This record gives sequence, C-alpha cells and structure tokens, in this order.
Amino acid sequence: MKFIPNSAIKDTMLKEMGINDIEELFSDIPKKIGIKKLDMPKGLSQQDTEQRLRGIANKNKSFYDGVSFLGGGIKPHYIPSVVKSIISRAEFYTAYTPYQSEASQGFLQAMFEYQSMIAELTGMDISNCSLYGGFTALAEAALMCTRISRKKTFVIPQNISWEKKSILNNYAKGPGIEVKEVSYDVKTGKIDLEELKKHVDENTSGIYIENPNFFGVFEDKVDEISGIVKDTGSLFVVGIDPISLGVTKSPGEYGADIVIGEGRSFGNPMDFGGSSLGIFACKKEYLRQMPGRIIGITKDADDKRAFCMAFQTREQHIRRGRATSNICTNEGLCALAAVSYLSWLGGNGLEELSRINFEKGQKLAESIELLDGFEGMFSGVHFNEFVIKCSNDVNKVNKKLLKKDIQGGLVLDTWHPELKNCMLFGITERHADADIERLVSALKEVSHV
Amino acid sequence: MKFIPNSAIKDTMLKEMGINDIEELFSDIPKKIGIKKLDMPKGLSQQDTEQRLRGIANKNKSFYDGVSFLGGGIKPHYIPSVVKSIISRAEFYTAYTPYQSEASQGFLQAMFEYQSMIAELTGMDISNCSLYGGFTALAEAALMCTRISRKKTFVIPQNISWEKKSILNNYAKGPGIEVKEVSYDVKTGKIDLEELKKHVDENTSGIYIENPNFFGVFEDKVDEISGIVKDTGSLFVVGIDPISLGVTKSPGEYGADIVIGEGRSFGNPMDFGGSSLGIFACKKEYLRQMPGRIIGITKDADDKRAFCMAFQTREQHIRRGRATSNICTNEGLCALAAVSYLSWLGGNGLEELSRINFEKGQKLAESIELLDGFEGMFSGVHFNEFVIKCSNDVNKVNKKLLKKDIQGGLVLDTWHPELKNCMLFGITERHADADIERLVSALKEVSHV
Amino acid sequence: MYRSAVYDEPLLNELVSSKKEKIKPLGILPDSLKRNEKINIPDIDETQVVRHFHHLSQMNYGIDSGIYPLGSCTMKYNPKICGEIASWDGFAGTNPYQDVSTIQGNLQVMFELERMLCEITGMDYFSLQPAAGAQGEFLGMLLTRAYHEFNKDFERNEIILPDTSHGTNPASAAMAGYKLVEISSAKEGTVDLDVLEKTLSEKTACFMLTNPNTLGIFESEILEISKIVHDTGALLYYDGANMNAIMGKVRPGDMGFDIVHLNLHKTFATPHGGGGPGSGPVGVKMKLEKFLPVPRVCKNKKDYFFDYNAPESIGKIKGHYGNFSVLLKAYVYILMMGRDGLRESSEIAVLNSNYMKKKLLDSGRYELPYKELRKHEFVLSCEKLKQEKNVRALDVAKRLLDYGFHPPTIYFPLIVKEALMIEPTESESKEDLDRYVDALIKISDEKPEIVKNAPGNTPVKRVDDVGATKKPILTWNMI
Amino acid sequence: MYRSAVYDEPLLNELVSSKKEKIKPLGILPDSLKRNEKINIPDIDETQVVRHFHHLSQMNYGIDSGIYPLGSCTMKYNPKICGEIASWDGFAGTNPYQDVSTIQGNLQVMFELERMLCEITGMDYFSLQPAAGAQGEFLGMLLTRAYHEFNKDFERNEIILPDTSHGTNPASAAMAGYKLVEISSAKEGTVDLDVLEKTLSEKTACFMLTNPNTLGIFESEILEISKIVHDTGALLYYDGANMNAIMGKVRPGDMGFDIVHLNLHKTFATPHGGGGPGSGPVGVKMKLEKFLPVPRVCKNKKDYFFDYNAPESIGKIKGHYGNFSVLLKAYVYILMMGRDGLRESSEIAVLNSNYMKKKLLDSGRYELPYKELRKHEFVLSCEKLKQEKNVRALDVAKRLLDYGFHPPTIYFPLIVKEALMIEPTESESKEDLDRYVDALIKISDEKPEIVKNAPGNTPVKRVDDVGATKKPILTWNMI
Ligand SMILES: Cc1ncc(COP(=O)(O)O)c(C=O)c1O
Ligand SMILES: Cc1ncc(COP(=O)(O)O)c(C=O)c1O
Repeated sequence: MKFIPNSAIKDTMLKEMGINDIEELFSDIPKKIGIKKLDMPKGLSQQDTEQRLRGIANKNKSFYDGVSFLGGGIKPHYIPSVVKSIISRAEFYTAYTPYQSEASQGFLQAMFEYQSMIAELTGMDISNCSLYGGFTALAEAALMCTRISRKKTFVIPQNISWEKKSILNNYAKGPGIEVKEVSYDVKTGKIDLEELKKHVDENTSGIYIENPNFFGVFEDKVDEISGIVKDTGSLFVVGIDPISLGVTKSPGEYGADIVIGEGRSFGNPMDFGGSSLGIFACKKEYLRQMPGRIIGITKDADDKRAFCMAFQTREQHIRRGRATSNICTNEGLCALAAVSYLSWLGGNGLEELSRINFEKGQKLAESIELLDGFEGMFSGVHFNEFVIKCSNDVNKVNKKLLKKDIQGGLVLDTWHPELKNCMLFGITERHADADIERLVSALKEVSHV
Repeated sequence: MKFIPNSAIKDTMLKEMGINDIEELFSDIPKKIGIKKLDMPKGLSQQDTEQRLRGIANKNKSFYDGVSFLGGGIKPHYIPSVVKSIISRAEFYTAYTPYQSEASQGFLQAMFEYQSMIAELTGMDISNCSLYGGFTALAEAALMCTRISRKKTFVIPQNISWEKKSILNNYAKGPGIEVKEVSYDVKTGKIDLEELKKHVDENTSGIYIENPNFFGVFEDKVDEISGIVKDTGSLFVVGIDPISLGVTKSPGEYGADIVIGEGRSFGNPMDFGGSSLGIFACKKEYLRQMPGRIIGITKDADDKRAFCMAFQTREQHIRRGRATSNICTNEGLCALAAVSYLSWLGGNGLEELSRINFEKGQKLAESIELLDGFEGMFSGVHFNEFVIKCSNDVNKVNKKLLKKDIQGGLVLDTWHPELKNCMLFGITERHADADIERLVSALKEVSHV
Repeated sequence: MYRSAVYDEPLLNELVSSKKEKIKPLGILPDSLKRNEKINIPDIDETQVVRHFHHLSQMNYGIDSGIYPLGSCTMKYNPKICGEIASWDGFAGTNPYQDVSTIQGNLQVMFELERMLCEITGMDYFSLQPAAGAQGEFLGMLLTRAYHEFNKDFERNEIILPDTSHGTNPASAAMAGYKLVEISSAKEGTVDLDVLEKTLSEKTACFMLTNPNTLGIFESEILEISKIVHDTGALLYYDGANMNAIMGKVRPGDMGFDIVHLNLHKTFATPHGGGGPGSGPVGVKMKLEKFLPVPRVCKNKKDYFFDYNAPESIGKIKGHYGNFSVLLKAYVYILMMGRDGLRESSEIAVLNSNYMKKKLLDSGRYELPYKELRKHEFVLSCEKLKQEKNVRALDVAKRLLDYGFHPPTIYFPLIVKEALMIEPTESESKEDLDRYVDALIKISDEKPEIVKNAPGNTPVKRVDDVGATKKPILTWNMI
Repeated sequence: MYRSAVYDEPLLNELVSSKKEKIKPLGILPDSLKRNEKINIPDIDETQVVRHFHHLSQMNYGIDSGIYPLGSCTMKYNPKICGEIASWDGFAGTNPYQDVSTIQGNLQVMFELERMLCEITGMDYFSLQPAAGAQGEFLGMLLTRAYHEFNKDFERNEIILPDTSHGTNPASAAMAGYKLVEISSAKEGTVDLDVLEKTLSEKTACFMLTNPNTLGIFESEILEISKIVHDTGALLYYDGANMNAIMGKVRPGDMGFDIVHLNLHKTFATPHGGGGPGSGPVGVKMKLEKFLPVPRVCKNKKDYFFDYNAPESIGKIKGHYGNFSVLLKAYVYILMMGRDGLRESSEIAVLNSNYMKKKLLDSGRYELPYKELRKHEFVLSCEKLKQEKNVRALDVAKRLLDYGFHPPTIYFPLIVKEALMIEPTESESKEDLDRYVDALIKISDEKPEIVKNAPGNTPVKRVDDVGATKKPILTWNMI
C-alpha cells in the first residue's frame, strides 16, 4: 500500500506479536459502531490523481489567465524563486513545531529573524512568530487589550472589512467584549475623529485603526488619534499593510502599542485566501500577555548561542485554560516565506517595492477617474487600493469586463450599502502599464453599453 | 548588482589592493580589441524576466495543451513528484562532478546505485554513470569496439534513427571506422538476417541492433544474431528502450557485450529533446576500455565503506589524448533522476509500467488499423511505437489533426523515402483510453476529407 | 553513526551590517505618515540569502530526515505530489474574491472535500474555515454556544473535559468564555462514567473528548458516555486531531458526537512546515448546521456557488475560506488513498504502535500505566529510570537525538509521570521501529552522565530553555 | 565551527532485500524475448525513497552549501529563477518532433540565444547542439576537418596545444583523429611565440587555445598568435569554457579566433547537477558557417523554423537540438544580467581572484609561478610546504574540507608543481574570500599530522581513491 511500508509485512509483524488478526487490535471498538468500509471510491494512482487535478485546475482562471484588479487585501505579488526554493527545503517543510530546540535550530533562528524584521518594520519592540492571519490578529489584539486593561469595550472604525468585524465579534464573545464601531467620513474615507471621541471612555480597552484602511485610504491624523487613545488610557492598535511600510512611518513612531496585519504578501501566494500570515507585534511591556509563540535566544550547555521557544508558560500546552491564546499550530511556513522574502528584498528593495505600489495605485486611480462614468469616491490619499463609483450598475460592468478576461474591482455594496455601485480596485508591482491600458480601454467600452 | 555581492564594495577592495581603477586588472588586454560594452539591452528584473518568459512559453503547445502520439523515441512519461523533489535538493543540483569524494558521498552513492540498477536491467556486469545521450552512446560503443578489437568496420541496421546514424558517422571519422548499413525486411520491419551475414567479416569490430528498433518492432532473432556476432569474433552491441526491459529479456541474456540506450524516460522530462541520458553498460572484461565516468566502492582512513570515482586513469583529465573518451561533464542530474525514479518504481513497478506501455501500444495500433485508409506497415511484434501507412497524404492528415489539438505520428519519408505516407505513432502510460478514442475519431474524420 | 550538520551561521544582520539611513520622503504622503529613515533590514545578495537558509535548513529535523514519533502530532510522511499540486498557478494564483465562474475548480475541491470528510467521520456537514485544530475547537465552542442560545438554554456555561485532554481544549473553551470542569480519569485511563455523570448538570454546555484519548486508549464506553451527555441536554465534542487511528474502522458520528474537528495537517498529509499553516475543519450533525460559518459551498445543477444566506450562522472565524492549499492537499491525499488506503493506514498506524509498545514493555525498562491495548499511540513512563538513576523523560528525549531520532512528546498527558508519548504512524518501516526501540533500550542501560549530558551530535548541546525567559532576547535589537 | 551531516545510509538493496522472482511472461512477445525473472530492483515505499536521498543529499556539498572555488570549473551561484522557468510544462513538456507551429517559443529562445552568444563572443554563428564543453571541442575539430577538406587541404592532420590545456582539448582532438603536438609555455606562463611559430606547418589543422589560459593569465600576444596561425592556413580554436573572465571586456571573435565553444553550465548559470547536463555551444566565423550541424533555427518574417537545408553540414553531433533546458537557463540568465550585468560579473570575478591572490601571496605561505596579473583564476604552488613539511596540495585540499570549504582544483595545470587552482567567481562575498584565505594560511601553519590526516569533519575520513581501482566494486552485485 502506498506510503505504508509495513503493509507488505504486516502478517509477519502480527505473528511476532502473537496476534492472529489485525482486528484484535480494534477489539475495544464496540461492535455496534464498527464499520466495514467507507463509502468512497478506491484510491487513484499518482498519475491519475495528477491528471484529475489538472482537469480541476483548468476550471479555474488564475491571475495568469487574464488580469485582475480586485482590491480587498489580496493581490498578486511577485514571489521570487528563491523563496519557493527555501520553503520547499524538506528540513523546514516537513518539521513540526520546534519543541526540541536542539534539532530545530534552523527553523528557530529563521523565526527569530522573522520576529526581528517584523519588529523593525512595525516600530515595535517585539513580535510573535505568527498568528493565523491578519483578521484573527485583530481579534487577538482585542482580547489582549482586555487582558491588559481589564476593560471591556473595544473601538473599531467602520472602514475595515466586514469579515474582520465578524471574526472580531466572535472572538469578543468569550470575555464579553463590546465592539463599538466609529463611522467614517464619507468624503475622505477616513475615520471620523469627532465620532471617535464620542465612542471612547474610561471603559475602552483599545482603539483600532488601519493604515491604509479597507478603502485603501491612509489615516493621516495618527497623532490626534494617538492623543485620544492616550487620554483614555487605553491601548492603541494599528493594522498595517506591510508593503506600505517601506515609505510610510511605522506605527511605533506614532504611538501604537500593538501592530497587527496580514503578511501573506511577503512571499506567499494568494492561495484563494489561504496561506495567511498573522503579523502581531507590540511593546515589550506587554510580552507576557501576548498570544502565540515567541522565539528567543539562550545558551546551550557549552555556553554557545542557541535558539528556543520562549515564554512557553503563556501557552496552552502549559497553562491550558489560562493561556494567553489557544494557538498551537500557527503559520510557520508562511512566516518562513516572509523572512526569506524580506532577506531577498532587503530594506532598499522594500522601499522600492513600496514606492512602486504607491505609484501604480496613483496611476490607475487617475486613469480611471478620467473616464466618463467613473469617479473617485474618497479624497484621502490612498495606497494601492481605492474606491471608484460607477454611474452604471457595477455588477454589469464587471460581467462585461470578465468577458474580456479582466476581473474588475471588488463590489462593495453587499457589506457597505452606503457604497452602492462602488468598486474597490487594487494593483501591485505585478501589473504592467499595458494591464492598466487594457483595463482603461475596456472600461471605456463597457461603460457606454 | 544582482548575484554579485562584492559589487557594492568593490572600491573598498580595490583600495585595499592598492589599485585605483578596476581597468588595471584588465591592462593585459590589448587596447585594440578591448570593448566598452556589449550591444545588448540592460538586464531585466526577475519579475520582468518571469513575465517575458511566460509570454514565450505561451507560444508553445506542450503535452498538456492537447495530446500527442508522436513516436520516434521521445514520449511523455509520468514523472513522480518525488523525483522532482529529490533532484532539486540543492546539495545535488548545485554540486560539481564529485572530484572530492569526502564532500560528495551522497552523489557518489546515488551514482553507484544508478550503475547497479542499470547493470541489473541490461544484464551486464557494469555500467558507467552516464553519457550525453542514447545517440552518442552508440557512437561511443562503436569507438570502444574498435579499441577492443582493433578492427574498423561497424555494422548497423537500417532501421535506426537517421540522427543516430549521422552522429555515429561523425564519431567514426576520427579512428576511420567504416559504418556499414544492413537493410531491413520491409514486411516485418526487422533486420534482414541474410543481409546481415553478408555484411560481416573478419574486419567487423561490432554489430549493433536495437530492441525495439526505430519502427517499434522487436528484433526477436536475437539468438541467431548473437551467433553471427560470435562467429565473426566481433562484439555484440544492443540498443534498448529501458522501459521495455520490465517484460523483455535483458540483452545480457542473449549474449550482448555492450548495451546502450536512452534513459530520459526514467524520470526526466521530454525537454524538447534535451535532458538526455546515455545509458552505457558492458561486460566487466571491457572495463578499462569504457568511456565516461565510473563510481566504485573503496575504504576511508578508518576502513569505513566509501565511494569515489574509479578508473580515472582512463579519463581525459589524466590520460589526455589517450583517454577512452573526452567526457568530462556528463548527464549527472539526469542519472540521479533515473535512480530516484527506479527506486520509486521498484522492480514490480517497472514490470507493470512495461506491461502497460506494451498493452497501450497494441491497443492503439489495433484501433488505427481498423480504420479505413490506415494500415499497419510491419508485421513484427511491437512495443509502444509502430508504423502506420496512410492512404492519404500524411502531412495533410497531421495538419488536420493539429487543428483539433492532436499531434499525430512522426512522418518518416524525409529520412526514409521508402516509407512514403508512413507515420510512426507512439503512446505511453500517460495516454488515457479517452485519448485513444479522441485520436481514432479524429482520424476517421480527417481521412475522408 | 549519525551526526547533524553544524554551521556557525550568523544572524542576517550580522552577515551584512546595515546602517540607519535617511530616505527620500514620498511627496504625496501626508507629513504625519512620511517615513524618514530607511527600514533597517539588511541588504543581502541573493547568493548569500540562499546559503544562509540552506545552512539553517540542514540544522533542522523534519519527517523527511527520519522517524518523528511525536505523540499527538501524527508526524507521518506527506506525499510530495500533494505539495506539487498545491503550488500550481491554477490553484495558488486564485483570488478569493474572483467571480464565481472563474473559480469552479476551487469550489469543486471544497465541495467534494466536505463530502469526503463527512463520510470519514460520519458527520452531516463540515466547515473548512478554521486555520488549525485549536481554531476548530474554538469554532466548536462558538457553535455550542449558538446552539444553546438558539434553544434559549442560557444557563449552560460549563465545559467538561478529561484530565488527559490536549492543552488547546481547555484554552479554546476558555477563550469562548466557558468555565472549565476537568474530570479525572478512571484507573483504566478512560473516562470515569460515574464521575462524568456526577459532573454533568443543566449547566453543562458540552463534554469535550478525544477518542482514542491522548493515552492512545479507545473509550469503549463511548455509547454510554454519549447517552448520559445527551440526556442532560449537553453536546458531545470530538477532538479529531488524531483521526489517524480509526479511519475506516469507526466514526465519531456513529459514536454519537455532535461536533468534530479534524487536523488536516496531521492525518491528511499536509506537512507541518515548522508549525503551520494547518487546517482544522469542523463537522457537525444536522441540528447544528445552521450555525456554521459563512460562506458554505453549494451546488445547483452544474455550478458551484458560495452560499451566504444563513441567518443563524455565527459569521466568520477566519478570513475567506480557510487555508486553501491545505484543503487541497488533503483532497489530493484522500483521492489517492481511497477507502482501502485510509483504512489500511489506520490499521498499520495501530499495528506499528502496538508493535513498539510490546517490544518496549518486553524489555522491562519502561512502564505502561493504564490499559494495554492502544491505538495509534501509547504513553510510557520513565518513572523507574528516574527512581533508579535519576534519568528523566527529558534526558531520554535528548539522548534519542544523538541516535538520529526525533524524541516522542514528553510530559503529556499530565496524568502519566515522566511520560514518553510515542506515535509512530503508519509511514515508518519495521526496521526503523526496531532501531528506535533498540535505542530506547540502550539509553536505559547507558550511564546516567551520558544520558543527562545529551545531546552531543546536534548543532548545539542541551539548550537552556529557561534562560530564554529569564533574560528575554526576542529580536536582534535586544542582543 | 563546521561539520557535515553523517548518516550510515545503506545501499537501496540493503534497505529492502529483494529476491529473484519469476514473472508471468508476456504472451504476445516472441519466446526468445520473454523475460522470466522479475527485474531485481528493490521495491521500496515512497517514504523510504525520500529519506534515502534526503540523507544522501546532506552528505554532498554544492555551491549553495558554500564557496566552491574549483579552478577551471566556474562554480558560481545559479539564480533559482532559471531552474524554475526551465521546469515549466510549457517548455519541459515539449517534444522535439512537434509541428513547428506549436514550438515557436522554444525556437525563439534558441534563435535569440544564438544572437546573444554571438554578441558576447564576437562570432558570427552558433550551434547550440553540443551537450558539454568537451563535445563542443569535438564538434570544433569536426568543423576544422570539414573546413580543410572542403578546401581540399587534406594534409592537415595535426592539432597544436599548449601544455597548460585542459584535458578535454587533447582528448577531443584525438577522438577526431588528429595527431597532437603539445608546446611548452614561455616563462611568463603564456604561449611561447617562437615555439609556436616553429611548430606550425602545413600539417597544422588548428591551434587550440584558452584565453585567459588555465593559469588565469591573459595571452596578451593573442593578435600576433592569430596572425601566425592564420598565415600558415591553420585555424584558431578558442576553448571558451571560462568566458567568465572577459564578458563585456574582450571577445574571442575580435582576438581572431575562428571557432569557439562556451560552457553554458559554467559562465551562464546552469548548476552542474553533480556533473551535468551541460551545454557547449560552438560559435564560428562566417567562413565555417556552412559546416555547422543541422538543424539551424531561422526566421522568416514572423515565424521561426528549423533549417535542414545545408549540404555541407557535418550532420548531427547530438540528438535533437542540444540540452534544451540548459539553453533556456542561459537565455534567462543573460536576459536578467543584460550588458552591464555580464560585464560587472566578469569585473568582479577578476577582482575577487586578484584580491585572494594578493592576500595569499602577501602571507608568504604559497607561491605564484609565472606572471602576476591574473584574470578569474590563479594557480598557486604548495611546493614550499611540500619541501618544508611534506604537506602536499592534496593534503591542503582535504584539510580545507574540515573548515567547511570546498577545495580548489589540484594538480592542474600540469606545469605548476603541487598546484592549487583557485577560481572564486563573482558570486562570493568578501567575507567568504577572507575566511578562505585565512583557512589556507592557518593550514600552512598547522602541524603536518593534522593536515595529512584530514578531513575529519566530513561523512567519511580520507578516501582511498586508488583502492577502488585495485579491487573493482562497481555495482552492488560485486560487493
Ligand atoms: C489532540 C489534539 N487536539 C488539538 C490539537 C491542536 O491542533 P492545532 O495544533 O492544529 O491547533 C492537537 C495538536 O497538537 C492535538 O494533538
Ligand atoms: C578549460 C576547459 N575546457 C573544457 C572543459 C570541458 O567542459 P565539459 O566538462 O563541459 O565537457 C572544461 C571543464 O572542466 C574546462 O574548464
């Protein structure tokens, strides 16, 4: 049998054990519920499996089969071959969580480097070595604010993704945290500061903003917001798009206590929304309340530098019900991709990448806004995503684009009824100028019909 | 600069060396011929390079974009992921020829295993660890026959590929070997034994046959041929399709002295005809006349088993002009793919694979021969290739198939004028029954028009 | 003889020093957001990046390096083909927000995987969204809450768990706001029915169980357990991280469980990647369907679509649809194994485990508290070694590294003293099992100094884990 | 500290024993060809295959493991992207016999690569067919023969080469049926013009030269050499295995060479794969074009096609069109590097080489016979060490392994006693060069016993190469 070496010699083994029938090993299963076989087909050979999956893959259209301008956070970024080759090294790819540090120095050091880079990027003192994704990272941040402050209201702006809110609300249920939403300014797309002030009080555990926010717009009143947070004695949580940090200030510089974000774009594929990487960094005073795993430096018996998991006493396998999170498996390989990617890119490369994304975002927005029937929705400065309002039915526009193998912007009105006929466009360094032209000329055509 | 770490600090290094300008290091190049720059574009980024190459790849149609029944020796075989993952291990992929055995035990052992398996397959005592390809392997065999026998006529049948003959003739020039061609029986497709007898004499260094031959037909009179060879005191060289050996006798069993073949189908891609792997095995008495590299077992200073290159005194880097071949770089990684592939397949797997190829070959031939306008050309038993004669213009048939994304058989008349309107079909385990049906129904259609 | 590779590999910032540098601020940005200094990440040539991680990799042990019988972790071989297929552009290059007509392949995978998991577990529906086992548990707890609230049963705020339960179980239940009630095991190592019965009440929301439990023992009284739990109106939760023991033999759904989570990255052949990404799908019985996260993948005639129309749904637990590549690998694996392959893998996993257990017990060096018959794993105690030579489970574990083997899980479950929790899985050969057993026996005979000073063949000697907490150095800036 | 991984890895047939077994003969086969016994290759589970080669790989050193300054081999970093692209189905999945309309991409790559190589070398045309450098040389010799025969110049049966030439040069020339005339180098280490002039005659078919030669010295009198060779009616052949020294600085075509071969697997970033596959394209001047192998890739308006119409062509040298994947990698590499990148890589390759040379000479431990200025490589002599402590080049090489470095080429070229031939390439960092130099200096100071007993940190101790020839064990059946 495939992948089961002892299949061929099981009778010999049973004999050696003095057992007649393998069923004896399952004699503790009540007869009543034991089954004879599963109702599914027999297995396929590897060749047939590959063939079958080729057929299934062909029912998809990937980024390479057309061009896509979907915003909403997941966009195609270039993944260097080096990253793929590093994360497919079997020593990494097939390892478990590094419980035995002596046999895991390689992965541990890589994770330590990951933490160091994330701390550097976010302007925080420390970082854990990944959470499930950027969305749950916000939820974990909210829980952590309550653990630290013992207060139970968490304030978020309306201009974040509905999915994130839904997840946050689910995580908030346990400790009974109330999540308050602050509306945004419909002209700028930025959080409404007056509203924010109204929503915070002595019960506020933390305040969250995103930079850039879900509409791609930068929240530039960060010093004022930081002031409001400090005034209420709560914690300042900032969500980031890590690629924007090459040219924008790190949240640490404007007073953030906790920085979270989605790190998939660092060397991981879009993966239909999988392969997510939750970035979680904070000030060092909050270390013992942090969720997730953290790698640290220590010594071995010869006093040589060695790496190991640190502060495990916060974790579920030791503290069980009183752990700072239930995280066991995290997103190790995605973090490894991120650290390889950042090593490959370097500080200069990240800055350049950041600029390119910024510029492409400006260029695409300008090109679309020049067209009849499309206008920019928000005046705030944006990164590589932005909202456009169409004078026509936005779903029809998208269907027509699709016929030309173009995937247009993300339609927003399902979750943001106030944004009827609006689309969220996104672009990255992977889009060529020709792609922009292709979209623009297609939009010209379809808007008339 | 990319891939050039010291680019950034070259001035520091020059200074340390007491040099002002890097041009000083090139002062020994006569001014007259030194150039300022190459006439080619500036370099592309990795992302742009990938993009550009995607465009170029899209101008090809690969096996996955349709279905192909091309015979002629290169056909799609299944390559298990395991093989790809093994040969991409950087320790193998980025190593040089194992000159320093202490740092190359891994590759050396793998090559030793490769040699062992090839010897097993071919029924020979020993094997080298690869030549450039099956075609040059024949040429090297001819040279070796002359080295051993000191005679200068090498006899080949007409039913082998024209390319192989051309290469053989080029290699034969140096030692002045005369290559004699023996015609084949136009009914069976097999070598004409009477003709063969006429062509051999006391000057014959070696006689070559192929099993199956270029037309896919098995030479079954191997014992007679072997007898003829022994009678002339020359050497018996047999060319094989290694996949057929799972069910057919090894040439060693019918008296071959040297066995050659193309091993690409063991785990290597079609690669447009590249990634070739020359199989070369022989009896051990000819060891010192063998071309190419051979790995052997020896001991280390602690008397532990160790692997190293053996009989290097035959080789160009030691014997220079009197070496048994000029081989330095061979096809190491293709041999590694082959040994991984065979390990994965195992003896049972190879037998099964062989059977499947045999059966598919029979099935395809029977299906086509049933059609009006197509008939089998040769009566000899064939493996997974065979020749079909069309009543229509074969090139037109192929063009029409191509419109249906089917690549028909290989047209033979350019190199075999006697085979007008004949095509060489090929099939492997990768072809599904549905593929056969697709071809057959297409052939039905196109033959009418 | 075995020895790990050793490199004195510097940290990336030691490899190439980088200095604080001003950057040209981006004009269009508001001043409050303009970055002034270049990100302080070293600029390293690709050639050096490759070597750095190459060296690091060789100082890491994976399942491809050798046997890795970490109990409760199911470190089995992961067919290479799964990873290869998951890396195809046609899958990895898709965006979750694409028009549904352009992602029919992905939806088919999810739809069919859900059916496969239902068949394997005997459940009615699955959500593929959770990113790992622990998140699956958390989702299970949210579903539990939704269920009771829907039934206006607001007083149920307790979760009962056995003392052998995996750490994530209490952690997840607590995160969902539940009070935990831990019950101690019977002398057989299984659930003590009497204790359970006494603990159950109208406050009980759910009883969380692993079966086979973390001792590797099958809870034979599972039908009785199910009955008394349901009789009090509580739900029964199955921690199915370790389905490896029972595929094709018995199903949680048939045992009476209402909610199940699986670890696709254990039983279903996704490599752990040093700790993820994983996938922890949650299966439920009919009565809980309506609470499952959105969206669900459905099919109308020929097309698949996402169904968001679920008013009682708890909403979302993770972005998008889960870790898709892991779902895909599981799908490929199940297709390849088929019904017979899955069954065979469970049979041999159990055979291997009992084979090792017997050999080790026969050696007389280690003890096996509780019942004899085990499933895919078994937990030995080194208590005797500790008493006799002061050699502890940790020492044995570290010494195994010198033999080139990954140690078992140690000190878990908590009810076994000096526990060695061994799960060989089906993908190990008899030769490797024998060599492992031999090593364990040899170690028990070795001089205590040797064992306590182990390991010596690894890139570093024994690591002082506690040191990392005493003086935290968690980034290179803290060195 | 460095240490290689060590595994006692059995041979595959020791891992699982296989026995002679009858098989069911295939009915349709003629009796004379029916196999009776199953092929005696062990049947091993995939899990074990993976581990076997995983272990073996960790006992192998590649350029990704560290510096690998094998002279005359150009072990430089090979960008990963080249290999990734070459593995795409769109390339790797194509058949050489496909209809030409379905392989326009491949033909474009070959067509443009030929133009690129022409520009880099200053030649007029290239054949991409040879599988390696040595086969390129052989093709060069066939072209030489065809050229002279075409000119009815049948007496030219000698090839002249310097005593520093690479072993494949004489081997290839001899294979092509030529008589070899080796000339000794001048005291500068370069061609002795007087000797050359005296050796040239109407029997000379060709003079084969490497420039920079294998000492790493540029033959500054190349124009004079070219003149006297051509004056006698002979051809001038360039062994361009080592273009790494001169790209964008000087071109063989401009130096007067008529035929050139390149090693794409050296300069143009194809990894050596443990010894191949390689590619040794041959470039020629106009006058030799008509002899080039068929087919050539040509273009008419928009389409590429194969041109077989070449009555004077020598025919074929290798099946199909060469090792396509290697051509593709070179193409990708050249596109990425562009004119400035290629030039820079040669500049830094030469800088690195001269930097190391200077440091080593300054140390006084090693000597540099012949001229000082070197190009991409330089050849030191350990003669002093041998005289003083009986430490030989081989010992130094083996000891370097203990430091985690791959040794240089040794005992070549033959005219340098106890030669260490060092070619750092452009892809090494200054830090690595410094560490290598330090190791060489340290070794020269170490006790002879230590050096002569090296290596100790490798999977095996010093290997007795000669033993393998004394009692040949070349397959597992011979053990
Ligand atoms: C029994 C059991 N439950 C739950 C988990 C948690 O799964 P995960 O690590 O995917 O969160 C594990 C994994 O270690 C486990 O073994
Ligand atoms: C100078 C020189 N010429 C020729 C060759 C032979 O090339 P190949 O190994 O590709 O046959 C080499 C390679 O070692 C070389 O360095």
